[in-house]
Order: sequence, then structure tokens, then C-alpha cells
Amino acid sequence: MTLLTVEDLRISFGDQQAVDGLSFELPAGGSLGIVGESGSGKSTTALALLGLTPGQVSGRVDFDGIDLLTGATALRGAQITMVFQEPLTALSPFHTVGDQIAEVYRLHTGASRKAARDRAVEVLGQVHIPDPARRAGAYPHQFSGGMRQRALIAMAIACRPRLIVADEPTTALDVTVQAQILDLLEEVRESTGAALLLISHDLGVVAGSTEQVVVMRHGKAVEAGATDRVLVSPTADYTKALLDAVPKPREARPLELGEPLLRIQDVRKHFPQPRRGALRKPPPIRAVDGVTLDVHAGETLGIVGESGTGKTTLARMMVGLVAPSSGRITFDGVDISRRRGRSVQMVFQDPLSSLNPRRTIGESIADPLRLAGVRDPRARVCALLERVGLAASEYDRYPHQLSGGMRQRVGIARAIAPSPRLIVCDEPVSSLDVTTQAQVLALLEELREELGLSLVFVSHDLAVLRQIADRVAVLKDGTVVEIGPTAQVYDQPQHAYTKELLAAVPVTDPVEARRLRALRS
Amino acid sequence: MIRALLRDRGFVAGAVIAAGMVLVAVTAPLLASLAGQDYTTYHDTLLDSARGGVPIGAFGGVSGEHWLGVEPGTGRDLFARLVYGAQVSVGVAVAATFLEVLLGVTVGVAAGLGGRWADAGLSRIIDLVLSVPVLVMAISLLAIVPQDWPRPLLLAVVIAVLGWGGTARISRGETLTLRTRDYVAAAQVAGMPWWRVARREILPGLTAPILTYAALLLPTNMVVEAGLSFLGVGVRPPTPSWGQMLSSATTWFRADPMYVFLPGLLLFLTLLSFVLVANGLRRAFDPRQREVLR
Amino acid sequence: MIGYLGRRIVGGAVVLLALSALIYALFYLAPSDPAVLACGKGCTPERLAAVREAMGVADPIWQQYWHYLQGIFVGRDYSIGPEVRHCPAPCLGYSFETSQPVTTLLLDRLPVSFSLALGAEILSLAIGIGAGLLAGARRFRWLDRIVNGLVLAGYAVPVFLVGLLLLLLFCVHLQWLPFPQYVPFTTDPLLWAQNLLLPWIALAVIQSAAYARLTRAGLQETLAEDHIRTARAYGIPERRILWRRALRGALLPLVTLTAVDVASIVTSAVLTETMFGLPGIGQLLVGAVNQIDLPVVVGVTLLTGLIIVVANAAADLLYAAVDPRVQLR
Amino acid sequence: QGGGGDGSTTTSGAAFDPATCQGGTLTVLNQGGINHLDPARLYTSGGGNLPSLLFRTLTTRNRQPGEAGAKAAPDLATDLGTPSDGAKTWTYHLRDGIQFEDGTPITSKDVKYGIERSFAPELPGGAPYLRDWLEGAADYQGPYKQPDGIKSIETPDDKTIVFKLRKPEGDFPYLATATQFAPVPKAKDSGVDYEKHPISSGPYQVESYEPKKSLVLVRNKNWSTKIDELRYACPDRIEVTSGLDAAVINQRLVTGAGQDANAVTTDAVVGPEQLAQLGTGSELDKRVTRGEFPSTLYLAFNTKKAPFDNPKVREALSYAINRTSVVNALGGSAVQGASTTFLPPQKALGQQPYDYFPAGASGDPAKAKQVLAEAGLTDLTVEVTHENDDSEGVGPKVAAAVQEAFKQAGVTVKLNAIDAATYRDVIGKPATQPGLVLTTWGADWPSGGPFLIPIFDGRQIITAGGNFNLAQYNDPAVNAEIDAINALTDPAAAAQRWGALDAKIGKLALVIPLTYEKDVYLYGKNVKNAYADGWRGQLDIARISVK
Ligand SMILES: Nc1ncnc2c1ncn2[C@@H]1O[C@H](COP(=O)(O)OP(=O)(O)OP(=O)(O)O)[C@@H](O)[C@H]1O
Ligand SMILES: Nc1ncnc2c1ncn2[C@@H]1O[C@H](COP(=O)(O)OP(=O)(O)OP(=O)(O)O)[C@@H](O)[C@H]1O
Ligand SMILES: [Mg+2]
Ligand SMILES: [Mg+2]
Repeated sequence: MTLLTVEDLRISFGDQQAVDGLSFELPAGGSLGIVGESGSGKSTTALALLGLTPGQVSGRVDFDGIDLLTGATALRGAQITMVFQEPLTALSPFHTVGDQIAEVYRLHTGASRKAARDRAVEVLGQVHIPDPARRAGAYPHQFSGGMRQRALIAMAIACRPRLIVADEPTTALDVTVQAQILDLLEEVRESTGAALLLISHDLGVVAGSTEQVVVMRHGKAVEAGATDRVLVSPTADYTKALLDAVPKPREARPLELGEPLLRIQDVRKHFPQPRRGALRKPPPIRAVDGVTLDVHAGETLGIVGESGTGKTTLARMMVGLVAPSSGRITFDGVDISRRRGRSVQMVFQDPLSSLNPRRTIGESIADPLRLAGVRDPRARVCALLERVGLAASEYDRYPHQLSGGMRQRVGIARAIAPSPRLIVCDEPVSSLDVTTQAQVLALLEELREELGLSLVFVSHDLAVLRQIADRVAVLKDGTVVEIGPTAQVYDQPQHAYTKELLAAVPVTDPVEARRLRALRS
Repeated sequence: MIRALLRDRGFVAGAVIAAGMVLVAVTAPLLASLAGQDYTTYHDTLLDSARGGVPIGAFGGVSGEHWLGVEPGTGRDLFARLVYGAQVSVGVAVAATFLEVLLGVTVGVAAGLGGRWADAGLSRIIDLVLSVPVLVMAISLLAIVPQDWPRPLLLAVVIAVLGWGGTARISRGETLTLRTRDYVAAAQVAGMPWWRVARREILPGLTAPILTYAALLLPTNMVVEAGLSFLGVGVRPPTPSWGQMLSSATTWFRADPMYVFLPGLLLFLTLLSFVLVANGLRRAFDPRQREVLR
Repeated sequence: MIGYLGRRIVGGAVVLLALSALIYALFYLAPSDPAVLACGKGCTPERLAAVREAMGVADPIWQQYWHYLQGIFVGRDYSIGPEVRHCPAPCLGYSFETSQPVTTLLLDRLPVSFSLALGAEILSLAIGIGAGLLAGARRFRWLDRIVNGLVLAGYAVPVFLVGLLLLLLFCVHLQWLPFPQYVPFTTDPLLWAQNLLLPWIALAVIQSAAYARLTRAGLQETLAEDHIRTARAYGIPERRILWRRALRGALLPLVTLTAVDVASIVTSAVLTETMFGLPGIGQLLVGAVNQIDLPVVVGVTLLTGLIIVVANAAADLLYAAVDPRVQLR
Repeated sequence: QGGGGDGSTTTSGAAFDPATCQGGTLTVLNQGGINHLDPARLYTSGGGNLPSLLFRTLTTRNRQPGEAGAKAAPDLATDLGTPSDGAKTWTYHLRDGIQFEDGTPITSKDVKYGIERSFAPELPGGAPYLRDWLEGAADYQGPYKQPDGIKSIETPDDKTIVFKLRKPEGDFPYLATATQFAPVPKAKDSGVDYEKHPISSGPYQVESYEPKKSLVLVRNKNWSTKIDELRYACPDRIEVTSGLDAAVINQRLVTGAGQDANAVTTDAVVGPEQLAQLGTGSELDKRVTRGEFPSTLYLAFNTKKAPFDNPKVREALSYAINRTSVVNALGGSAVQGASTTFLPPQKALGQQPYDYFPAGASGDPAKAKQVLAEAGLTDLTVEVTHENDDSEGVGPKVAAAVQEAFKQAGVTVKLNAIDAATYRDVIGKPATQPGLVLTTWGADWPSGGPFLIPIFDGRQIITAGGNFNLAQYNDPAVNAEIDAINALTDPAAAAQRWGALDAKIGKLALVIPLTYEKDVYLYGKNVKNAYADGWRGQLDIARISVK
């Protein structure tokens, strides 16, 4: 039985067509994934289902005989519920989690205060919040990201809806947590019989969690069908391109480990915590807690770990931006704090914030050259721009006039400008679309070859590292739990944490994805 | 951004009036001489001495010679006094704001970029400045400095010295956030010395918030100047300022309403124009605001 | 919490100490001599010296300041006339001009300034929040426009100009209200309010503008936040969203502003009090400054400084109380 | 001569019967309050006539409008005093039945103690004359430090008090009106705290008193018209509110709503607002008193300083002065009169009109330029020193008018503002005294003596400070004439000679007289018998009625 029918949905914002003739069907209790790159109209579609989009909508959206474009209001929160991407802001900061869930439940069922509270605790338990009765009284900011997302899912199932729309529910989360949330959604779908509309830009996410998939581009569905078919044997070129862009393990390079270039010896970084309320000073945050590593000339060292494990802190110490609390970092035998600029450079995660919005990109790239004593760096900058695949004419443009991928190229150009010997990349592709990500990774690889660079590549994405790194270090709670050649770490993980991480990685092959899920549970 | 500003009708109107006022202030001597008047000459014959010295004639003695009438009690030309008054009122406000921004940004950026101790020390000083009851201190200060110090300059300095705390706090806060931006880190990785970081990377980022804040400070300072002159600790006669004129107008407000009305209206218009400009800047600089407000 | 309070208190005390030292130094450097004033017309040098001695301004400045601090913390004795007066801590000294204890003077004037501030604040909040809500909820576009215009105008009028116009209109032309004259609340609450109405309105005209703008902007900002979208997605009625969720977030910044504003009205009441002839601490200060009444000037400055320090701390505490996310540090 | 009290007597004095005036509450709305309600600290008869409701003195003002009011009258004493030893000894006898508010009889010892208190440095502020006049008083430090008391005041019995002076002082009966001549019971003296509740000898006593803010007076049961014929004391209660704005006071008096109908002011002269409504025969015109306080606003040259040591410069500037603009700056012709003589025009002072350097109404810049040219002075720049506050009339407003007038004569004027609090201090020390200052002099009692002596007696140049002889003029002939007049005990004879002396000194252009003061006060609708006394030009509260 078809629960939801979308037919020729068109949504526009002014003269911009965000969704352009989208059609799909979702059976009761079924699951459908919508994938597509940023700006392809996924969120707009989801909001339209609840009648919440501010754009002009036309077409037909039928929910079990009810036209959602006119009559969504009555169903909102009761029959159709939504889980949003940003768990941080999606909950009201002023009310306890329990109250927020109870409020929705009371509103739609007319239950008593007490009953509503009980239901809130019940659903919180259902989403595996430990000690739900007590935790219901907590405010959202007292929850971790994963817990907040669980709370949102609890809110979504509180009224026993028939359709749950989840818009990128895991994008802000760590892989392991992402896996748990995806598993939870699957579990909820099975236990409540609700249909699931799962939106993601990540093919791996929909691969394991949906039966049907729609691939969107520029507001249109370029391909639709059973997940097993679309992701295994795509017909549309765009789908193929998407699948191609997904990082693949690379042939291991034969690597002679030469002299260590950068030596990190038992380095620690502790951030003192502000005294809060209590009279005794709380223990410091041990962001990096005793790391010893060598980076050898010519290699690419991958550093992987989940959020908050100290990756960025470590990366920043490597370039001398952060002074270690203890331990030593030397570059070519010289303390790193006395060796900047020419020797070590950095590429940052967020290409927008790493470029001064008030200066042209050419000026930004010229800075390190000027510091190195180049008088008129314009010609050199133009050459660099061309080297990273940008036109020399981009010199006078400002960062906000460029796309994400272009900005990251600028960041790379700036990093290679003073001809450094080591570049530390802190999640350089995490904020990029898969296709752009693939291009930037290729560029970095190329540059490394050509300039004989060493790279330190920090990422939370195991797949990316598998493609680019020669060796991988796995970081947990500020310490390296495992380090070794990439293939070895991936194929024969020694540490339990590494294994857990690997099991959580989403894969685009639906069969493999289901296997991994079975493995997890 | 400029285009966005030019589309903002309030901003354009404000900017035009504000520019006009500044122009009036700058060209006061010229304007007064155009009117054939100066701001000091007494015209006793135009006053009704028996009735306390109110101007003879309608609307406070408006005539072909005295375009806006004369000042009660002295017979000095009101037009000349008003345009010269603009010099003090606008001049003091602009100078005070400039000094405040200079002082505040310097201290704020130093605190934001400095080490833990520098930051702690400077922050306490900022706190102290912010805890000073401005008007209270200004009155005390102005009452005890020697009377022959140049008054308008003194006013500007006093207002600035007591009022730079806000600018400093904002600058410090902004610097602290800007400092975590990766482009600052990038500059540091490239080996830029801190003062160059401050100038190249931090200051441009400060322009928007500081300019916006300064645009609001300007009318505030103008009100402070007017208030101090109103309380009699402002400029000294025969120098006119709108606040001083309003102050003396309080005793005349029934006998010669024009005398309250003119400086009051000018003060209001000028303040309004500055506020409009500030408002426009805020909207233009803060895209979030732009969206929220329109 | 206790540690936080402790730090705030110490910080505040340091600020106040610095303030008082500053004023002392300023007045010492000033070319004025309070004894000359007290001594009066035709005062001979010998008598002036004797008066100076009697007033306690003959000692070196640091000694005077030290005695002053002693007075605050442990009280001090004055031997004037046939008797010895003991001034118990916290002793801010005696007015040079009227020989009254400064603490008495301040306590005497505070109710006036406080009445002024409190009433003005309540009125401003009522007007400001009301107008801000109406404008911010975007029910009526024309109202939004009007509020917007009034807000700008409110920013652009000095209090003495408003005061002047109000007096002219209500007391002179229409004669609906008496010329303001302070009547203690305890004497007659009705008269108290009636007399303070004009000053309240004058201040509210200015103050409420800021509140209206803040409420309006805050409301629109909060309404654009993700959690409001969540609430909508769960079918929570608009009205409930507005009152239960958006308002809370929208009014948060007002908490800080209000506390700070109460302080600023009390401290900058000079203009209003002069304008309306109210015997508050502002008026006390102006008189004291003119008469080089150092103990009173320092007393007023300390008091106003204290009010600012306390108000800032109160604002932070309140904020932390209203917003569960805020951690005091 | 100005309006005096004539206007007011005709409007309200006619059918007034002191016997039926009793009752009601009088409201007094004032700008400045009383800082110290201590008889030792009040200057002469200051405090807007209010202190004389509490403090009876040996003599007091004769409470009449106009000329008659400019005479002294016996109060606690039976007469104006008996001079002997060539007016160097003055003897007074107290009248019978006089009591303090607590019923204890007032003795001559109480009067003496009251005077002694005024010498204490702890209680500064009173009139300084006794320190100069009394024998051996120069280093007397008051009863707290020297409990033995001062020798030159003798109290042979409880009814008699004798003053021994250093030199003849014919004006002693005038001085004996000063508040420091009020009796203070030693047993009740609590030093600086005495003012919290001073013991009354007058018709009222203090119910509550807050310095500079409020004063409430209620009847003193131990006072009666039998022991005091001068004060009518009509209202049962007097409530004084101070610290009000002058414009507000006058507006309230005009409106006269509620209790304001029973209100008067003793210090808020009408402003232009009301003057504009004071047409002849207007409703408001019936509710004003017009009086004159003998006081002169003038420019004082320091003849020891160039260029003012040159008489031609002083003369030229005298020609250049524009008195109309000064009058206007101070509120117009209703409240100020242009003056070319140093003595103000009151008869009691003996003024003899003169105008040696006629400047006309608005100055004679041509003549001034001519005089300067003759003296070979061109491009003259002078500095005019003034107070930074306008309230005393010697502030920026007048200074600016002077500046403008001199400018017309080609003289550039730099204004030098001095903080009001230190003004007298700076100009009163010859070492710091500027060349040309704007200042004012008021009579402590209506006689030429207190007007001319401090200003022109060469022996009064006090180099250490507190100097009023700003010209630093010392002519033995003038000094001798002063001594001679001082010895006269007949006020009329003295007045004639003071006037002649003024006219003689005027020729030297030591000062430029600018204006004399006229006072116009509004009073409430229900107020009766409101007239300005002939002494200070203020309302005499002791005779006002609200019934
Ligand atoms: N409120 C809006 N006003 C104007 N344009 C909008 C609005 N919301 C979305 N758009 C535009 O519609 C297009 C589709 O946006 P949408 O948010 O649906 O993309 P998405 O596929 O969810 O992207 P992402 O992966 O970045 O979340 C984008 O170009 C976006 O700029
Ligand atoms: N300047 C700082 N002051 C205090 N704590 C800090 C600071 N910088 C980082 N931390 C803390 O140190 C820990 C490690 O942070 P870091 O940014 O290195 O993690 P990460 O691995 O890069 O995480 P992510 O994947 O989220 O970027 C975190 O708990 C973080 O809160
Ligand atoms: Mg989206
Ligand atoms: Mg990181």
C-alpha cells in the first residue's frame, strides 16, 4: 500500500527553481533514501512534505489520501514527524528534553500531564538513553550530540507516526555514533512500522538503511529505484560519477621510510578548565596526552579519530601554532617554534574561515611569499593559482565569490607557496561534496608527487585516509592507540577501537552495508 | 555592500542630513558671514528689556537681517549661534568618538591578542572604565579642571577617557573570535609577526563591528556633550553649543519658544541622522540582521 | 557559585577602591579649597587655617584618604565642638557643606533616584516589550513601521529635551499634572506616582525605544531558529510557539539590559533630576561638586559605582538563572 | 531711586489687621536651602529672612517696607544701644519676659555665649565684623577651645551686656541685628550638632530640618506678641522646601494650585517667563512684591597691575561699557538697574548721583577709542576674570557682554573663568588677583560704611587673603574720613558723608559700576500682607499671612 505519493513537485524561491518536477512513492512501513549533493533540493523537499517550506509549491503530494500541500498542518507531529540535521539547535534550549517530548505528545493525544511525561520517559528509553527517567529532566545542552539526536528521534516516535522524515540525521556526528543512529532508525522503523524517508548526501548512509533510493541533482531526480540496483549498477551518468567519487582504497605505494622529518616525542597538551562553581579546580582537558610519532620525508601520514580526540590540537602543535604542555616537537632537529613558514605549512578544514574574507585570494596567497622576501609576488601567485587548477584571473576575487572546492584550492596554493617540505592538512575535505572531495584529494596527491612533499593528513573519515595515506595513526582520547601501514591497519586492526571504527564506516555497497550492520548488532 | 546601503532609504536620508550638519559645522564662519552676522555681537535694541529681554517681534525677532531671530537676553544672532553651535556639538561628538575608537581598539586588540596576563590586566582596566558612572565622573572632572583649558577639546577628551570601555570590550571580544579564525592561524603559520597579524588580519575584521558601534557612539556622545553643557559644565560663553543653548532656553521656553525649538530641532535632527546612519550600517554589515530586519 | 560570587565581590571592591582613590586624587589636584567656602565672606587667613584644621583638610592627602578608608571599614571619630562624634562603619564622612553624615545624605536621596529608576524601568519595559512584540510578531506591517520609526526617534532625543516638552505641555499648557515634586511613597503612593509620572515618561520615551528594538529583533531572530522550526514541524500552534518558546529567547538580552539600565538611570539621573527638580543623588552630586564637598562627591561616586557593579553582577546572575545554558565563570 | 516698597504697600498693605491674621500653613518654595541653621554660622541676616523667625537678636530690622525698613529696631534689647566712650563702648539692656522655646528665661550670658560660638573655627560662616571690632577678638578661638570666654563682652548682670570696641563704630546697632547676636543656652549647645534643633527665641520653633532640603516651623508657645511687637507671626505653620528650580517655583506660584496658593519664595526672583506676563494691571501684577537689595555689580581694576595702573585705560573702559547689555544679560530692566555710582541708589546709603565717564545706555566706544589714542594705546588686550557660574551675576553671561562692549572700542578681551568655589579666594589674594575682575558687593546692613570701607579703606588691604580692596587703593585722607564717619552715631549724618565720599572716589575710575539689583518676587493667591522689607528687598515672612 502506498503511503506517500509525490508527483511532479515543483518548489521555487523567487526565480530559483529548488525542486523541479520530483516524483516518487513510498509504501507504508517502507524506507526511501534521497541522495544528492549540496543544494540539490533535498531539504526543500522534506520541508514541503510538512508544509513548512517558504517557497512556492506546486504539484501533488498525497499522504494516505490527504493532500499534504494544503492539509499538512493537521498531520504534523502526529502522523508525520521530522528529525533534523542539527541536533544542537533543533531542540529548544530553555525546556528540558522530557518536557519538549511530553508537550508534543499531549498536544496530539490530549493525554494527561502525567501520561505525557511517562511516554516521554518511555520513548527516551526506546532510543537507548540510559536512565531515561532522570535524563528526561535534563536540558539539551547537557546532552552529547548523539544523545540529542536520539532525543529528537524519541520525539519523532512519541506519537507513533506513520512517516518519519529524517533530513541528514547523522551528518554532524562521529562515524560510530552515526552507525548507532542509523541502526536506531532501522530498529524504530521495524518496531513501530513507520515509514522512513532518509535524506543524506552520503551514499553510504542510504546504502545500508533504505530499500528505495532517489538520486537528486538540481532539483530533479536523475535516477530512482531499489537501493540494491541503483548503487550497484547505476544507469545515470551522475550516479556513476557520484559512486566513482567515493574514496577507494589505493594500491599501497612502496615506501622507503627515510629520515624522520618531524619528530614528536611524548607530546602532551592540557587545557586548564575554568573553575565552575566548585571550589576545587577541575582537572584539565587532556586534549593530547602523550603522543610519540615520526613523520618521514616523502610519506603521507594519516591521523584518524573521532571528534574531540585531539586531532586538531595535535595538528596545530605540529606547525607550532599551539605550544605543547610538555614533550618536544622537532623539525629537522630544530624546535618547531623556531621553524615556521618555509618548512611547515597547513591546510585547514573550513576553507571559508581560513581565508580572510576582506582580502582578495591573491593577497592571501602572496602573504607567505612576501614574508619569504619576494618583492612582487603577483606572477608567482598567478602561477600557483594555475597550478592548483584555478584561473590567474581569480587573483582579485574575494573568498565569498568562490565555491567551496575553489576555496580549498586557494588554501592549498597558499600552503605550497613558500615551498614547504611538510604540509599538515586538518580535515581538508570534510566540508566538501564527494565529487569535489575527490578532486581535491587528487590534487593533493599530485602535488605531493611533484614537489616531493611530506603530508600529514588528519581526518575522521577512514575511507579518505585509506585512499591517501601511506601510514595511519589512530587517535583516541589524545593518545595513539594504533599506528602502522595503511593496509595493515585496515585489514588487520589490532586495537578494539580501530575495529569498532572500521565496522562503523558506511559503505556504498548495500550488501556489504547490511553485513556490517549485522556485525555491529 | 555600498549598493545595499544606497538602497536603504533611511540610511541615505540620515547620511545626507549628517553630511549637511558636518558641512554646516565646517563652514560655520562662512555661513555666518553670508548672513552678515557673527555669534558675539549684542543687539540691545532688538530686545524688550522691561520684559526680561525677550526679542521684539514675531518668532523671536525674525527679520531680514536675523534670519532665525536673536537670542533673548543678549540679542545675538541666532542663525550665527546655531551654525557655530554645530561646530561644537558635532565637533566634540566626532572627536570624542574618534578618540574612543582609537583608545578602545588599541586596548581591546592588545588584550585580545596578548597573553593571559596582559589580557587579564587590560580586561580589569576595561571593567574599571565600564564601572565608572560616566556622567557623574564627567561632571566632577569638568568642574575641577582649570577653567582656561580649551573647553571643546577638553570635553571630547573627558567623554572619550570615560567612555572607551565599550569599544575596548567589543574589540577584545571580536579579536578573541577573529583570533580563532583559521586565516589568522594561517598567517601565523606563515610566520607573520603579531603586529602585522593585528594590522592585516584582525583590524579589517574589526571595521564592521567597530564602525557600526562608533556610528551609535556618535549620537550618544553628542547627547553627553549636550547634557554636560546643559548642566553648565560644558563649553564656556560666548562659544555656543546646542546643549548650552537648550540649557539657557529652559528659562525662556514660554517667553520665547523659538529659542527652545531651534536648537532642540537641530539637535534632534542631527541625532536622528546619525542613528539612521548607524542603523543602516548595522544592517549592511550584518547580513543576518539584514535578513532579520527586512 | 560561591567562588563566583566571591570573585565578583573582590573584583567590585577593587573597582570601587580605585574609583574613590581616583576622585580623591582629582580633587586634591584641583585648585579649589573647601575651607574657603565654609569660612565665608571676610575670612582672615588665620581663621581659614583654623577652619581648615577643624574640617580635617589640613592633613596630607594620603592621610585623609587613609582616614576615609578607615571610616568605611571600622568607622572613625570626629572631635568637633564640645563633643566627639563617632561615625560608625561604613562611615563616608561628613558633608563639608551641611555637616550631615554622607551616609545619611545618600540614604535620604536614594529613594528618590530609586523611585525614578524603578518606575521608569517598569514603564519602559511595558511599552518597549509591548511594542516590540507587536512589531516582531509581524502581525501588522504598519505597526512594525511605526515602532521602527519611534525607536529611531527615541534614540535621537536627549532626556532634557523630552523633559522640557513634557513640562511645557502637561504642566504649563494643559495643566493636567502638577510640577513634579517628590512625595515619598510612604506618605502618599498616589501623589508619589502622580508627581513622578512626567519624569518616568521622559525616561521611558528614550529607554523603551531600545527595548522595543531589542524585543523585535530578538523575536525575529528566535523565530528564525532551528528549534522553532522543530516546534512547527511537530504541529505546535503558532501562538504557543510565540509565547512559550520564542519569547523566552527574545527577552533574554533584555535581562542584562534592564539590570544595567536601572543602574544607569540611578547614576545618570543628574539630568532628569535637574530637569524636574527632584532631590535625588544626581542633584546632590551637582550641588556637591559646585561646593567642593569632597566627602559627598566621593560618596556619590562610590554609591553609583557600587550600583553599577552590583547591577552588572545581578545581570549576569539573572542571565544564568534564565538561560540554562549559561555557566557562571 | 527704584520702586522700593511703594508698589507692594498699595496693593496689599491697606486693610491688613495683624490681630486677625492668625492661622494656616505658609509654604515657602526656595531654590537654595539653608546649609546651616546655626546662628553662629548664618551670615548676617541670611537664609531668606527665615532665621529671624527663630533667632531674636539684640536689635533687628525695622520690619517695614521702603525707607522705614532700612532702620534698625530694638528686639531683645530695650533700645538700639547706648554708646559711650566716643562710640567705643555699647551697652544694651534686655527686655523683660523673654524666654527660650523651653521656657527658660533669656539672659545676657546666653547672648554672649551665642556670640562667642561664632568665633569657633568649627562653626565657620558667620559675619566677620566682630573679630575686627571687638577688643582682643583677633585670636579668640571660641568657647570650645577657650572656655573662659572673651573679655571684651561683659555681662554685669543677667539683663545687661556691654561691648568694648577697638575703635568707634557708629554702626554697631546695625551689626547687632546679625544672627550671631542671637542667644544660645550653653547647656543645650552640642557644637556642630546644635543646628539639628537650635533653641528658638522667636515665634516659631523647629519641627523638622533637613539641610538644603526642608524646614518645618511650628509655633513656639513661649513666645507672644507681648514680648515681640515687630513680628506678627500669622501662619500657624511654615513649611520650607528647598532645592527647587527657579522656573518651577515661579511657574508654581503663577499656577497656584492647591497648597501653592499659600506659597511664597524668598530667593527665586521672577524670570523672563513671568516678566512677559507682568503687564500693568494684569492679574499677576497684583501678586508681586518689588524690593531692592543694596548691591552693586562692578568691574574692579587692580591698579597695581598694568595696564590698569594707567588711569586713562580705566577711564576709556568706563566710557566703553555697555550697561544695557549687562542689564539684559541679568534679566532686563525689571530686575536690574544701570548704575554709574558705586553706592546703589538707596537713600539709607546716602547715594549722590554722578556719572563722570558718561557711556550712555549702550557705551561710547568712540570716546573710549579717543581716550586710548590720547594715551597712546592701540591694540589693547585685557583679561576679564569672572566666575564660571552665572548664579551670582558675575558669571559668563555678564562677562560676555563686557567682552563685546570693549570689543566695540577696539579692546580685545580674553575671558578668564574661575571656579565659583574658589573665585573669592583667587581674587581676594593680592598675589593672585587678576587685573580686572567682575565682582559684586552687597551691603551687610543699609549703610554706606559696610559698602565703602572694605572696598576703599587702604588699611583693609589684606595680603594674605580675604581682601576686598581690589583696587589696592590707599589714600590716608580717605582713611581718615572713614574713621570720622564711623564715629558718628546719627545714621542720617553718616549717610550724607558716605555719599560724598563715594562721589569723590568715583572720579578715580577705580571700579566700573555696572548695575544695582532690583528684586521682583511672585507670591501665591492667598498670601496677604506680602511686601519686601526695606533692608534686603526680600519678603518679610514675619509679617505675612495666609488667612
Ligand atoms: N528559504 C530559502 N530561500 C531561498 N532559497 C532557498 C531557501 N531554502 C533553500 N533555498 C535554495 O534552494 C536550493 C535547495 O536547497 P536545499 O536546502 O533543499 O538543498 P539541500 O539539498 O538540502 O542541500 P544541503 O545538502 O546543503 O543541505 C538551494 O540552492 C538553496 O539555496
Ligand atoms: N583552546 C582550547 N581550550 C580548551 N579546550 C580545548 C581547546 N582546544 C581544544 N580543546 C579541547 O581539547 C579536546 C580536543 O580538541 P580537538 O579540537 O583537538 O579535537 P579534534 O579531534 O580536532 O575534534 P574534531 O573532530 O571535532 O575537530 C576537546 O575536548 C576540546 O574541547
Ligand atoms: Mg539540506
Ligand atoms: Mg578538529
